[in-house]
Amino acid sequence: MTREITLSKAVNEAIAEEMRRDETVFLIGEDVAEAGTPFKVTSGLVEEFGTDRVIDTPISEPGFVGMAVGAAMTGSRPIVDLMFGDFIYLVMDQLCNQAAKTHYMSGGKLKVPMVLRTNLGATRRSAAQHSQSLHALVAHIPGLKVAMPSSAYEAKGLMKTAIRDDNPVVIFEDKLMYNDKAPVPEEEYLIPFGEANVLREGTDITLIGTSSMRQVCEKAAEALAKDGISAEVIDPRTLVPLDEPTLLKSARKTSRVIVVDEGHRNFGVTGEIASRINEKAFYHLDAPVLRLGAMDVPVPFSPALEDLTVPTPDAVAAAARSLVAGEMTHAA
Amino acid sequence: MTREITLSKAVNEAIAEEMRRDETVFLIGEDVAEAGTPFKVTSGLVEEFGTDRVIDTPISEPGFVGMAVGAAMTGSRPIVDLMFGDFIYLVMDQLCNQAAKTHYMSGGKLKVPMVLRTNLGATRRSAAQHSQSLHALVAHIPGLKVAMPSSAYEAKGLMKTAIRDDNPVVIFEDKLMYNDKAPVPEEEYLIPFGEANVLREGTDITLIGTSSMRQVCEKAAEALAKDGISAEVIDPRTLVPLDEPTLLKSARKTSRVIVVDEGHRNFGVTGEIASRINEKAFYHLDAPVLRLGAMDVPVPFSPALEDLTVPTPDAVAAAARSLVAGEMTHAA
Amino acid sequence: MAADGSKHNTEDYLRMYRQMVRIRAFEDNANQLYLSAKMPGLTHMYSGQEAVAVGICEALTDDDRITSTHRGHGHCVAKGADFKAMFCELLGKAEGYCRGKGGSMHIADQSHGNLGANAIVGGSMGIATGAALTAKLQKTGHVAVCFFGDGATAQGLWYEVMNMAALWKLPVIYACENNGYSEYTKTEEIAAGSLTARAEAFGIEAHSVDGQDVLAVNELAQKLVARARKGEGPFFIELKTYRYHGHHVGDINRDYYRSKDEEAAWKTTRDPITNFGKWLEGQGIVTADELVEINNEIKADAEAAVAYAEAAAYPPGEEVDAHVFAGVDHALTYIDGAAK
Amino acid sequence: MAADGSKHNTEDYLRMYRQMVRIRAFEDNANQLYLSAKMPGLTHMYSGQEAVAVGICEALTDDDRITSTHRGHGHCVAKGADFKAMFCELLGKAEGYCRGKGGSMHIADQSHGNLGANAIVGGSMGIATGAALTAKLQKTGHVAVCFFGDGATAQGLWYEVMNMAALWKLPVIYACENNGYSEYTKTEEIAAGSLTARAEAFGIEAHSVDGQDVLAVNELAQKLVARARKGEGPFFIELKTYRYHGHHVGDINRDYYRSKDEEAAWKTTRDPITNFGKWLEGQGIVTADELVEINNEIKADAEAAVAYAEAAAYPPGEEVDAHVFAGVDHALTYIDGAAK
Ligand SMILES: Cc1ncc(C[n+]2csc(CCOP(=O)(O)OP(=O)(O)O)c2C)c(N)n1
Ligand SMILES: Cc1ncc(C[n+]2csc(CCOP(=O)(O)OP(=O)(O)O)c2C)c(N)n1
Ligand SMILES: [Mg+2]
Ligand SMILES: [Mg+2]
Repeated sequence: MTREITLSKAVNEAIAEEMRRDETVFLIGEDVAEAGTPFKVTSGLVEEFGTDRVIDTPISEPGFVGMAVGAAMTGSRPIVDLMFGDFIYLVMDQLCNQAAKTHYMSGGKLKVPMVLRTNLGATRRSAAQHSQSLHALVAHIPGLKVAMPSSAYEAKGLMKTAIRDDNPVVIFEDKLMYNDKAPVPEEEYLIPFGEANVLREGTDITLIGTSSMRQVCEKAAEALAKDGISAEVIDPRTLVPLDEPTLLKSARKTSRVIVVDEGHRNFGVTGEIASRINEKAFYHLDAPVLRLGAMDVPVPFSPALEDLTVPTPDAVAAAARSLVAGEMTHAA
Repeated sequence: MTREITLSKAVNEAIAEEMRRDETVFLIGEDVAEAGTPFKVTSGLVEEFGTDRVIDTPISEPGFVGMAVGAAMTGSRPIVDLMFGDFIYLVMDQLCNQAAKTHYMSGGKLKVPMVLRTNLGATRRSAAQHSQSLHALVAHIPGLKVAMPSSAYEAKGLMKTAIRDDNPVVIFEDKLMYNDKAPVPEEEYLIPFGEANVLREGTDITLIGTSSMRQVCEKAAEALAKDGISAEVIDPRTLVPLDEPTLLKSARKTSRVIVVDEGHRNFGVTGEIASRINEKAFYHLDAPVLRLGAMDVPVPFSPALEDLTVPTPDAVAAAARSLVAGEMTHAA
Repeated sequence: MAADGSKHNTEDYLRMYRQMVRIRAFEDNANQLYLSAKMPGLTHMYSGQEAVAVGICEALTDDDRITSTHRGHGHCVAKGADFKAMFCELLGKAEGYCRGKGGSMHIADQSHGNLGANAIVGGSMGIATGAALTAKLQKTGHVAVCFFGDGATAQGLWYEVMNMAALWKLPVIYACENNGYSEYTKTEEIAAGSLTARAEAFGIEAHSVDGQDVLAVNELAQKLVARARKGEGPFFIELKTYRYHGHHVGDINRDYYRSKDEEAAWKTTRDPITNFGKWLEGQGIVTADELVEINNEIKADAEAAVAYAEAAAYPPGEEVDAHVFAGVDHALTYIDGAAK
Repeated sequence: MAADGSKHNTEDYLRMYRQMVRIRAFEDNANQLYLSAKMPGLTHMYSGQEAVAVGICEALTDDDRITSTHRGHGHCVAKGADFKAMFCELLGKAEGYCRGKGGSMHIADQSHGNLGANAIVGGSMGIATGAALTAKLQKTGHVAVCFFGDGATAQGLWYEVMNMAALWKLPVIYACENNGYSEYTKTEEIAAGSLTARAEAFGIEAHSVDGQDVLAVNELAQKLVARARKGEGPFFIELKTYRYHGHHVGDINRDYYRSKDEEAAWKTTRDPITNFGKWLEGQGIVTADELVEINNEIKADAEAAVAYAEAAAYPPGEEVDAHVFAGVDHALTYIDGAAK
C-alpha cells in the first residue's frame, strides 16, 4: 500500500520505526521533544518514546554532537538533529576529527554508528546564515557517509538505512521540501546507500540532480521533451558512496551531462561528479560536462537577489539546449 | 639581491615587515610569542613588537578566531596563527559564518581584513588529526580568499599581499617545507592573488600542482623529460581567486592535464580545477583531465601506510606517461 | 524605579523613554508587516525587553561598539539607527542598512557602532571581545557591549572569550538578556547552576539587574562602562526580562511551553515603558498628555518609514555578486581570475 | 600519604605501585626509542603524573570508560593495557592496539574501556560525556572518566558538556591534570579565575587533590566513582601534578619557559613513585629490596616488549583503506560505488 505523505512525516516515520525496532536508538537536539523542531519533523516522538530517548539539549552543537560520538562508541545509536545545515561549521571538529576518524584510528576496534540529520536549501528569505547547502564539506572527509534525499520516499528509506549503518552518516534534507508530499509505501523498505535512481530515461542528455535539484532537473526534462530533447534524469541519492557505475553508464549513453546541485559551485559537489564523468567517460562525451550550483556568494536576504542564486529548471533547460545544439561557449 | 632563506624565515620576514609598516597589524595564536610556535616560524617577533602585538592565547581556537574577526571589523589587521590545519574544523563557524559573510551581509559596510595562517601536509607521522590538508573546505566558501604558497618565495609574497588585503584570507603553508630554502629577494615584493606561476614550459602535458605538489610536479616533469615528454608545470598559487586564464591557456596548448593536490581527492580541489578545464577547454583536450590527491582515508600513523596516501613524483609521472601514450584506462 | 529624579536631567529621561517607545513602535510595525505577508522571511520581536537595550545603549557613545542577536531590532534602534533604513532592510530594499543583503537577522549600523545582528546564537561573542581588543591595543578608550540571550550561555565560545577578556582586562561588557526562554524551552531546563557564577569563575565581576527597569539598567551600565574605559573590565550583567511575542513572529500557539497567564502578568505589571512613563509622571517630569503625544508622534514616524520602505526599490540584480569581497565589484568574474 | 595502611589491602597497594612503575618504564623506553630515532613522529611523556592515572583507574572496572589525551600512555597503561600491543602501536606495527593506524596520539584499548587518546586538545570531552549518557540511558551502572590537561580547560566544549552533564546528572568525572603548563606557557597565563569554580558554577561538585599522592587520588576517586554510579554525578577533580619531560619528546631546551631548578625540585621531593615506595616501606608492606625487584622485573618486561615491537611486522599496504568504514573492506572501491 502506498499513500502520499510529506517529507517531514516520512522522516518522522523512519525515526519512529527504528526507535521501536532498536531501543539503543535515541534522538538528541535542540527543541526536538515537545516542540518537535521548528520544522515539526519530530512531533509526537517524545510522547511515544519519552524524554530519555527524545532529548532536548541546550544550544551547544559541538557539545551534543561530541556526546553523540561518545554514546555511539559505547553502544547507543544516536540520531542528532542539527536545526540548520549552516550550524555544521560548529560541529565540524566533532564530526570530522572525531566521528569520521575513530573507526580508522582505532584500527577497526571502535565504531561510531550515529546519524546527523540536518538540512540545506535557500529561498526561504533566511539570509546568509540560515540558507546554506554545505554537504560538499562533509563529503570531502573520509569516514563519513552522506545522503541527500530528494523526496519523502528517499527521506524515509535513506534515514532507515542510515540509522542501521555502523558508521557516521550525515543526511541533508531540503528544508523547502518538508511539506512536499510523495508516494511512500506503508510497508517497511530501506534504500541502500550507493544506488542512484534513474528517474527518467533519455537519450540526448543526462541531468544529474541532488536533493531538490532532482525536481529541478525533472522539470527541465519536461520542458526539453517539448523541444524534442530526450533527457535522462538521475538522482545519486548518496554522495558517499557515489554510484559511479550508474552515472557513467548514462553519460556513455547520452554523451552529454549536466550536474546540478544546490551547494556553491566553486570547489563543491558538481566539480567532483563532473570530474569523475570526464575522467571515466571522456571518450564517450560529445560536449563538456556542465555544472550548475548555487551562486558563489553568501545567500542574500533580499528576495530580489536571493532568487538569482539558485539553479532553476529554466537555467538547466537552457544549458541543456546549448549543449545539445553543440554550442561551444568556451571553445576560444 | 636574492639570497636563499627557509620558508619559515620568509613568513617571519613578511609578518615583521608588515608589522613595521602598519601598526594596526598584530599576530595572535597559541605559543606565538616566546616559543615562536612549535615550528619556530614566529621566533623573534615578540622581542621586536612586544606582547601587545604578538599575543599568546589559551587553547581556544574558536575564541581567538572570533576575536580576530571583531578586531578586524574595528580597525585592526590581525594575523591568526592556527597551529595545525586540522584545527580549522574548530574555527569553521567563526571563519565561514562570520568572517566570510560580514562584508556581504552588511552590504559592504563592514570589512574583515584578517589573515588566518595555518598549514597542511602529511608524512610527518603525526596521524589523522595532525596531517590533514583541508584547504578545499574553505575554498568552497564565498568571501574567503585562499592562498597556497609553494616555496619560501611565494610564502613571503603571498603573505604580504594577504596582510594588505581587506578581506579574510586563509593561507595554508606546507609544514614539511618550513626548512626548505628558496631564493628570496632582499627587496620588498608582493605576489598578487589570482596569478598562477608557470614554472616550466612544456608542450605535451600540463601538470598543475598546488603547494608542495608543485615540487612533486617539477620532479615528475624532470623524469618525463628524460622520456622525451615535455611537461608544463603550473602552480596556481591561489585557489580563490583562481587564475583560470593561465590554466586554460596551457591546457589548450598541451591538450593533456593532470591536477595534483594534497587534499583528499574526493569532493576536493582537484575536481574543481579539472572540471573548469574540462568545461572551458574541452574541445582542445586529447585525454581526460586526471587528478591526483591524498588518498580518501584518514591519514594513518604507520609509516608503512602513510607513505601510500600522498601523491609522489613517480605516480604523477606514471599518470602522465599513460595519458600521453593515449591509454584509455576508463574507456570501457 | 531604581534611580531618583535628580540624578539625570529631564532630557536624558525623555530620550530613554522615547527610545523605548521607538523600539516598541518599530516592532509593532514589523509584526504587522509579517502578519500581512509583506515581510520576507521571519523575524524575532524585541517587545518587552526595551529597557535592556535602551538602558545600556544610553550609556554608550557612537564610537562604542555593540554586537547584537537574532532578536536585534531593539539594540539597533537603541544604538541610534534610523527607522527608514531599518525598515528598508527588513523588506530587502536597496536603501536598507545592508542594501537588503542582511535583513532582520543581520542588520548592522556601522555609523552608530552596531557591528550587527547575528543569526548564529552566541556567534558574536568573539566579535565583541575582538572589538574590545582593538580598543585596548589602539588605546581608543572605547567599550564593546555584547548582547546575547540566556540560551546563548550554552555556547562554549562564551567561556573561551571570557577567559581571554579576563586575562587581558578587555573593555567588554557581556550583557545577557535572560528572558526566561530559549526558543520553546525554559531557561532552567537548559542552564545548570548559576549564570553569574559562570562569569565569576573567570574572575569577572558579575551583576544581576531587573531588565524591566530602565533606570536601574542605565545606572549600572553607566558605572560599568566608565570602569571598563579605565581598564577595570570585563564585566557581566544578567538582565532579567521577558519577550512578549513568540520566539519568532510565526510562533503563535505557544501554550505548550508558556502560559497565557504568565504573559499577561508580565505585560500588565512589568512593562518597562508603562512603568517608566508612570514614574516620569509621578516625578512631574511629563504629563500623561505629553506621553501620549510622544507615543503618537513616534507611531506616525514609524508608519511613515514603513510606507517609505514599502515604496522603495529592491537592489538591482547586478548587486548580487557585489560586496562578496571588499575592493571587488563582481565576485563571479573575480574568483575565475578574469578580473586580475 | 593521605591514607593509612589499614584501609587497603596489600595487594591493592602493590598493584598501584606496580602500575605507576609500569608507566614510568613504558615512558623511559618510549623516550629512548624516540631519541634513537626508532620511533616515528613524536610523543608526549606522562612521567611525573603517574599517581593521577593510577589513582583514578584503580577505582574503575574494565567496563567503566575513560577518554585520554595526547599525553595518554599513562592512562592507557593504568587502564590495563599490555606493553607489547602498546609499543607495537607506537612503532606503527600491525599488532598494535590500532593496527598501527593510531600511533601514540590515538592509542585506544577497547578491551579495557579506554576510548582512546586524542590529538585535539579537549576533543574527548564530548565523547566521555556521551559514554556517560549511554551508561545512564542503558542503566549500566558504568562511569566515564574524562582526562584532560589544564590547557584544555580553555576549550569551550568543556562548558557545553558540563552543563548537559549537570542538567542530566550523568555519571562522568572530569579529571583535570594540572601540570602547570600547556605547551610552553604557564597555566596562570592562560587560565583566569579558578578552575574548580568553573565547574561549581554549573552546580558540579569540585575537588582539588595532590596529584602526586596516589592514595589521596585513589581515595577520592573511589568515593566519587561510587557516588557517580548512584546518580550523584557529575564531578570535577583538579589534580595538581607535574610533567618531568618537555611538552613533547623534542622539547629539549626549555629554560625559557621553565627552570631546571623547578624541575629538579619536583623530581627529588614530589616523585609519586619514590614517595609511595617509601611509604610502603615505612608501613612495612614491602622491603627496599622487594621494590628494586619489582622495578627490575617491570623494566625487563618493558624492554622485552620493545624488542618484540621492533621485530614485529608493519601492516600490509592493502590495509591502508581498510577500517575507514565499519563493514567495508576497502573504502576506495566503496566510495566509487563499485562495491555495492
Ligand atoms: C548556533 C545556533 N543554534 C541554534 C539556533 C536556533 N535558534 C535561534 S534563536 C534560538 C534561541 C536563543 O535563545 P536565547 O539566546 O535565550 O535568545 P532569545 O531568543 O530568548 O532572545 C535558537 C535555538 C541558532 N540560530 N544558532
Ligand atoms: C585543539 C588543539 N589546539 C592546540 C593543540 C596543540 N597542543 C597540543 S598539546 C597542547 C597543550 C595542552 O596542554 P594541557 O591541556 O595542559 O596538557 P599537557 O600537555 O600539559 O598534558 C597544545 C596547545 C592541539 N593538539 N589541539
Ligand atoms: Mg532567551
Ligand atoms: Mg598541562
